[in-house]
Amino acid sequence: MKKIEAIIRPTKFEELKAALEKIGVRGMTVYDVRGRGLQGAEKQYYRGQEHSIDLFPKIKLEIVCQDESVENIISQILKICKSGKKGDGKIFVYPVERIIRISTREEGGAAL
Amino acid sequence: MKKIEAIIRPTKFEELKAALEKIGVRGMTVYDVRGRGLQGAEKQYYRGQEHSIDLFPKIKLEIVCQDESVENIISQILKICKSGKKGDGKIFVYPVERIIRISTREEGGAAL
Amino acid sequence: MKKIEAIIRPTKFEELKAALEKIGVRGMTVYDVRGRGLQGAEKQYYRGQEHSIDLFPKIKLEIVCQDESVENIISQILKICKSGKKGDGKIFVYPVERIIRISTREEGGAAL
Amino acid sequence: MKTKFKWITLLITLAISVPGLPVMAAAADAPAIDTGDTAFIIVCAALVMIMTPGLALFYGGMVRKKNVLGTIMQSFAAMALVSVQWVLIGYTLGFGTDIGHLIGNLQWLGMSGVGIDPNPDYSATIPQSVFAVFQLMFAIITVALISGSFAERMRFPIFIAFVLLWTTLVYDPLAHWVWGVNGWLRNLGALDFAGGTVVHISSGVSGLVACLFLGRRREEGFDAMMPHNLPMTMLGAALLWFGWFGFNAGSALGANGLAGHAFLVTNTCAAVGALSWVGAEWLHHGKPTALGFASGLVAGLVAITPAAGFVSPASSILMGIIVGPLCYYAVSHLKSKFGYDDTLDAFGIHGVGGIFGALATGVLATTAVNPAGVDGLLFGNPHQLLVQLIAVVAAVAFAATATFVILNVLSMFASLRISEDAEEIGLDITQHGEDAYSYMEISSAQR
Amino acid sequence: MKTKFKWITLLITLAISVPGLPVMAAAADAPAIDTGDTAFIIVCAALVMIMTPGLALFYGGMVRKKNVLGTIMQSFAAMALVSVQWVLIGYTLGFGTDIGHLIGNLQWLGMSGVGIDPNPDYSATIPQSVFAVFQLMFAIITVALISGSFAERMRFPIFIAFVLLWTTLVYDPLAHWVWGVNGWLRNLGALDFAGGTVVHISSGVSGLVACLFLGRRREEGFDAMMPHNLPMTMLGAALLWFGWFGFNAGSALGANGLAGHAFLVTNTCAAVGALSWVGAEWLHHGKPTALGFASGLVAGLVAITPAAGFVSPASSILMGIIVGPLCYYAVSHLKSKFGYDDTLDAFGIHGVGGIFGALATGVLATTAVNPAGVDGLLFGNPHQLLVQLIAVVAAVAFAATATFVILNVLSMFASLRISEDAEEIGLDITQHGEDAYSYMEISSAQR
Amino acid sequence: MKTKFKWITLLITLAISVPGLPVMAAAADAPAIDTGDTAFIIVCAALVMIMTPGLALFYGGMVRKKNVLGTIMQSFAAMALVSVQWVLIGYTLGFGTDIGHLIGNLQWLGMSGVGIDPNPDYSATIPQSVFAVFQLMFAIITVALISGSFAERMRFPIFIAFVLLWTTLVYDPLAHWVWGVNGWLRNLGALDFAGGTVVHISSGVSGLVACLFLGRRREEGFDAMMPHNLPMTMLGAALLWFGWFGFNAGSALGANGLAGHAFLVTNTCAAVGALSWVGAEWLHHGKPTALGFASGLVAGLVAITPAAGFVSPASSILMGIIVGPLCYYAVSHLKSKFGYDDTLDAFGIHGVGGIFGALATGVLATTAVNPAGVDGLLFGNPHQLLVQLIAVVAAVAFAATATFVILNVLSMFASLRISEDAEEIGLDITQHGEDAYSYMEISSAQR
Ligand SMILES: Nc1ncnc2c1ncn2[C@@H]1O[C@H](COP(=O)(O)OP(=O)(O)O)[C@@H](O)[C@H]1O
Ligand SMILES: Nc1ncnc2c1ncn2[C@@H]1O[C@H](COP(=O)(O)OP(=O)(O)O)[C@@H](O)[C@H]1O
Ligand SMILES: Nc1ncnc2c1ncn2[C@@H]1O[C@H](COP(=O)(O)OP(=O)(O)O)[C@@H](O)[C@H]1O
Repeated sequence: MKKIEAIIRPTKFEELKAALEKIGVRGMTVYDVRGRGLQGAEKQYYRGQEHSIDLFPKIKLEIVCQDESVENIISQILKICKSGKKGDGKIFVYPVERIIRISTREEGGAAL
Repeated sequence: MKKIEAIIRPTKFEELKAALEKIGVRGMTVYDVRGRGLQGAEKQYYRGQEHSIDLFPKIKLEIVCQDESVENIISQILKICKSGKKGDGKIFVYPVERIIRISTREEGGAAL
Repeated sequence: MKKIEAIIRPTKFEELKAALEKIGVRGMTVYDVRGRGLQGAEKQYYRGQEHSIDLFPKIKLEIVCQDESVENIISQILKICKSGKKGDGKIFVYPVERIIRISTREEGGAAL
Repeated sequence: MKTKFKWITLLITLAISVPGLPVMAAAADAPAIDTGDTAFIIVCAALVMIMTPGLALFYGGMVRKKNVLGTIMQSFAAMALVSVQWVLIGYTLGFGTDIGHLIGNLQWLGMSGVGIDPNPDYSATIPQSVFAVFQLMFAIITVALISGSFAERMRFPIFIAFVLLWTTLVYDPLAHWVWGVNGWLRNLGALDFAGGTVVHISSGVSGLVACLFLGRRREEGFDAMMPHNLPMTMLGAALLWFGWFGFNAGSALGANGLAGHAFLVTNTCAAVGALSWVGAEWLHHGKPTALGFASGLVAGLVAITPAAGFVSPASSILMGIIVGPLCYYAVSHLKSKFGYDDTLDAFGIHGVGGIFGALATGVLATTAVNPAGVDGLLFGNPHQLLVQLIAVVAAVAFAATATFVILNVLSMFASLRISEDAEEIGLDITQHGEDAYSYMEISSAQR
Repeated sequence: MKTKFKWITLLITLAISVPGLPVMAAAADAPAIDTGDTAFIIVCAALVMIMTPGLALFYGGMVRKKNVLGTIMQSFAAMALVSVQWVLIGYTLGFGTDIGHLIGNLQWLGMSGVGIDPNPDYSATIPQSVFAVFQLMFAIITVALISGSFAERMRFPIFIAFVLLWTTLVYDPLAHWVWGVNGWLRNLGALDFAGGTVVHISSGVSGLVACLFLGRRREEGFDAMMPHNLPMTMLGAALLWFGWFGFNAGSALGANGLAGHAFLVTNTCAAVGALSWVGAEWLHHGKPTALGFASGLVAGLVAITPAAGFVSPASSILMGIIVGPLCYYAVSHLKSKFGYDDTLDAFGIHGVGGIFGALATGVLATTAVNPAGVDGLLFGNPHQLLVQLIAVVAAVAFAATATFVILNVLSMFASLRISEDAEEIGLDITQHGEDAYSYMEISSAQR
Repeated sequence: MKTKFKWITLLITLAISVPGLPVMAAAADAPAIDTGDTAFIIVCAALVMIMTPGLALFYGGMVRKKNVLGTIMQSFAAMALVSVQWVLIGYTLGFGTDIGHLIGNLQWLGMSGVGIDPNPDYSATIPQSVFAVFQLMFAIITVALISGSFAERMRFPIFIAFVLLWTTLVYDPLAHWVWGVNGWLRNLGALDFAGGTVVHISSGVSGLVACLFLGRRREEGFDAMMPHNLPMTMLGAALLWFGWFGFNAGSALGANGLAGHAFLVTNTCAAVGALSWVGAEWLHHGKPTALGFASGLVAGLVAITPAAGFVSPASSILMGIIVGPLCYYAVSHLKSKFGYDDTLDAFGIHGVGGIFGALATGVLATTAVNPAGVDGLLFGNPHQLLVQLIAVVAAVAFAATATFVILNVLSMFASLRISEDAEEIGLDITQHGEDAYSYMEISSAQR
């Protein structure tokens, strides 16, 4: 089992959610985060003082899935979220040891 | 060392926190997240347009613990958070490689 | 590849961000979280009823990096965020299996 | 569709016939209208009007974020519903020619005949339409106040029905008893300058009955359920304070010395109430809270309401000193002792503060302040305290009984409370299909 | 720098010369000023003024959080820009001595000569300066209303230019046509008590043209784009309701029975509009929304605006019953049918509601309410409906054409819209360099 | 407990005795009260009252979210504390019969004798109680303004003591000097129509002294410390603008041409100040900010305050053009240059803007606007500028010295500042035991 974390532009989220639903991926957990990578800074002003904004609002999606689904999900994310510009985001994959569905106590694949 | 992530209903959080405290689990990090799984959608309206709400407010608890505490914690979570209805949430377990307490630089079990 | 998660005091964040930038660590994802550990509770009052606040606002930084950068980053975090008092926070290190930069489809080290 | 058209036809007929009445015909020989008084009461009506949105924010800030729109909507719905009810029937029930000392007749049904001529029974120097809208604003806020007691759990359709029934069956008669010419409490000599009994006792007590009838919130007792937005509550309190000047000073029904006096003692009692509440909690648990300040402020305003035209500045200070700790005790001790879930303390503040204010008026009233008033106990007239007590008991008994009956009848037709699931999800989504805030980047709604 | 100094010198000269005019010279032999009327209109001016911040919140709560300051700033900028334009030239264009029934002359340029003497052409009992500031507040809100149609996408410098051009080229002439002595629509006998045509039709229609001209928001159609803060919108609606009493009752220009009447029907129509909108959506999709309530409330206020001094309370109920569902239909069906992106429904509510109100005035007006008015269709005078229709058509045609020309001209000099990237990031950061909220612990800004 | 009872007994005695005074005895032979003027000033008092909650929001939006309640509470606490102080002693110190040109005597202690009779020394057509409450609202906001300078770091008990001492020892005398019959600055001929010197200079300068005395915030200099809620600040600015009409127009103390004129120039200068500030920052760093707009607006209002009854509309434009960039320079350059931590720029806006306004009044005042005023430098009377300068220097010196002494004395008894830990956690939790917002699902509080 793997956990895919995708950090994406908020404006792509609705489209990605719909695309994932089409390939049968419904379960996910979503976070409001701030992030920075190569994306350039915007400026902000307070009483004449300049401040640079170097953390941008991003959405992080977390999807736990079977090993074999990983490729498919990643390719959907790339398809929808890639504009080619800096700030498109990143995908990370992590190992998961155990999954339990609370409502049924099912474990492993059955719990997905 | 393991990390337990539990995504639960916000209304169960207080009770769970109290129950975990009783079994000596005090350290935790908590996130406001939105999630979806099997739970059905609510409807929302804006100027006559219908929108379905398919992401629900959830609370995510993250508890890093010794391998041997995992079972105990999971069973507490199941005890408190299981209503049997869709939307009760999920538990994930991940491997952790290293832990450091910043205030003392302690590492590993001592840092918990 | 590793993921470093540091849970720190919000007031240390700006300083840490600047320090990390100096050692060339720019990419990061940041979360608003609430946490508890050994830090003592504050009191809150509502219409004469006392409530104890036992979850404190914290900032969680997530930095994915090459294995060899881990030590350097951790030592920066310790340098800046350690006041020696309870509530300074924790650092966790996790294994990462895969990294992809969405904008270029680069993988692995190149994606950092 | 068909019945809808009938309705419209009916209304068109009304629209034709009503203005046929000589609304302004008598304009020429009307008693002298004073522009200063008229300007004053029109503006005061607007000031009292803004109190209900103020209340919506005061209450809205205190609930959890999933219930904020539902809470705000209760106040706003009261504004719209009572506005229509008042024009159709409420005003004439309250202020029409007396029937049996209990209720007004229907002479002003649909505002027919309520025009620019003053109604010297109530206000000789302003158009009756101005008097009517000024009084309307009092009717609105009264029923809105009650909603604080059963916040976070009533079904919206039930709330609508409750508002219409309560304002017609409780507020209108009570207003007539106390303020209507020949109303029995007025004849008895009960003093209620700006509505301590009519507005605050009635709403507070009805709130208590309603929250007992509906029962506690399901999450109550375990969750902390802290206010989700205290600055909103502070803004609401500020609008209440602001509008209350129209409420109390405007109750002089003219721009005169009595209005100025009422303004002064209103502000003073509000200020002292805020300080004395904060002082009480400071002594009790060591922290002077912002919500305590706002609550004490409102408690002070409630207490001075019946007294504003009758007591001296020094008395207003005294009343403020007492009412703060008194209401603080009610919300922090009485409530948990008796275990009722008066969510936002409509009873604890308006009920308790209103009863205190009505009785204190019987003690502290003095003709030195208002020759048209009477003296209270402290000025040699113990009888007045008795009269006030009778008025309080009558208002409490009537409001409690009627509210109980109304809720009982409603509960025969439908469930009053939202379901357990709905309580978890909140009023906003379940009753109104809306989410109050979208502060997150994640939009939970989908096109 | 040099030119800046010239400016300042020029202004100093003005500062010297203007007061040299006998602004108050005639104080002694001025027609009698009534303190009650004056108090009333000054306060009404303040009430109308607070409507525009109310609008800022009403609109601001509906946009996404990244655009809230940009949206609020459009209303605030309108306040400042029109305040200056009005003093310099707007007032005299609107209310100066008539030229060709189309526009006022420049007699009151820079407010010279506008002092304590009443201008009996418009208001014989209050200082002309009071009349001028009261009217100013109407000019402000009109142009601010338009901003709802193109919210979330106009560049701020363009907005500034648009406001100045539109208020001068559209509002001022239109105000003169309808209200100015010898204005052609006034001469024709068009009824517009408080600005249904001048304020609401003009702004609503201009908004429609503007949103068509600018095109849809880029994210529109996919994203849900839900309101980010509905309690803010409710507060804004409350301030609009509150200030609207100054708008409509104040349009009686005195503290008299007509003002009282206007207050009463204004409140009634607002209440009924809110209920009928909520009722329509309840029937339609099953949920009575808070935003629907607020929208219906505003629709009711818009509809009654031209009629407030001419129709009976029963007629105001009828108007409210119709305008709610009508505007609901416009925003929920018409808009998606025709596919224009009238972001916050300035056209759907002010345009549609305003046109309805103007025509309904032609049907329901009655001299029984206001002997100085005229009868409408229902009271035997079909001619009045025709007159209202002409006024509506004229206002629609004029506002639409002029807005189109203004935007066309502006688009020759610069792009009207923000870039795609800027739309993603939001108006707040890109146009104003600010982030509305810092609720997170993480400060995204860095010193 | 025992001492508490003594207190209450004392107050009851007061309550008995005070109304015994013939407050209204002379009602019959009172000088003619004008209902229009009375209506106006009562409403203006309410308008000025709402300014302080407006200020609470204006300031509250600018601080970090952990300090918002603490900041709001400072303004609200000032309202309550000064309301009581004024009734007990403040009014009589400011407006009682002059003692040595420096202070009023105690004739109106506890408002005894302040009733419906006008006090022709100040206002011949309204009840003295109305004059007293109108003036009270000025006293409230003045001390609340100071809190902007030391926001986010003062202990609440110290703030309470500071308010009581400062309003008694600084505001009351200064009001007497400038406005009291026989006050030395009034005798000198200093012009201060609505409180430029008394309110703005005094508060701004005291703020500067206080923030220097307390020192910088500990986190300042590293963290960005951005405003947590700018829409809240905009709403606050709108309420300030709205209420300021009561402040300036009401200072005519009657509903007359002068009030209308003051309204006009107040609005104009506010508008121009907003535009010129925004223009200055646009030139400086390229972005017109919402906070800049709000700040410039307030700067314009501050500048016109002393001048509102004395200068022409053109002059008000000129003043607005200058004051925006001037105050912008003060907050963006002067502050960082001299390194004081005037958190919310009470000095930069009220101090600098107030001094500018007072001097500009000496330049631009003209009897063409107000025959009861005097001419300024530009109208051939350079002496007036000198008089204004003396008033400014006197106010600055007096306020600065007295504030320094007050803080010094207070610091002997207790620490003025919250601890370093408390600064990290915030005023809300540490001073008031409250969390302003619970927007998260996670409730941090536990039952
Ligand atoms: N090394 C990293 N560790 C954790 N998160 C990262 C890292 N690099 C980037 N991110 C996250 O990915 C988001 C997108 O990064 P982006 O600005 O697109 O840079 P890049 O172009 O390198 O992907 C960032 O906002 C941040 O949240
Ligand atoms: N595959 C998944 N990956 C990540 N998070 C998930 C996944 N499935 C469910 N979740 C999280 O668990 C929460 C509860 O899921 P729920 O609606 O109860 O579905 P189920 O009944 O399948 O557990 C969801 O709201 C979501 O946050
Ligand atoms: N066992 C744990 N699992 C997850 N997060 C933890 C754990 N212990 C502590 N934390 C996080 O670290 C933060 C800092 O902990 P802190 O109060 O400093 O305790 P300690 O002094 O033990 O480090 C906490 O607020 C919480 O977010």
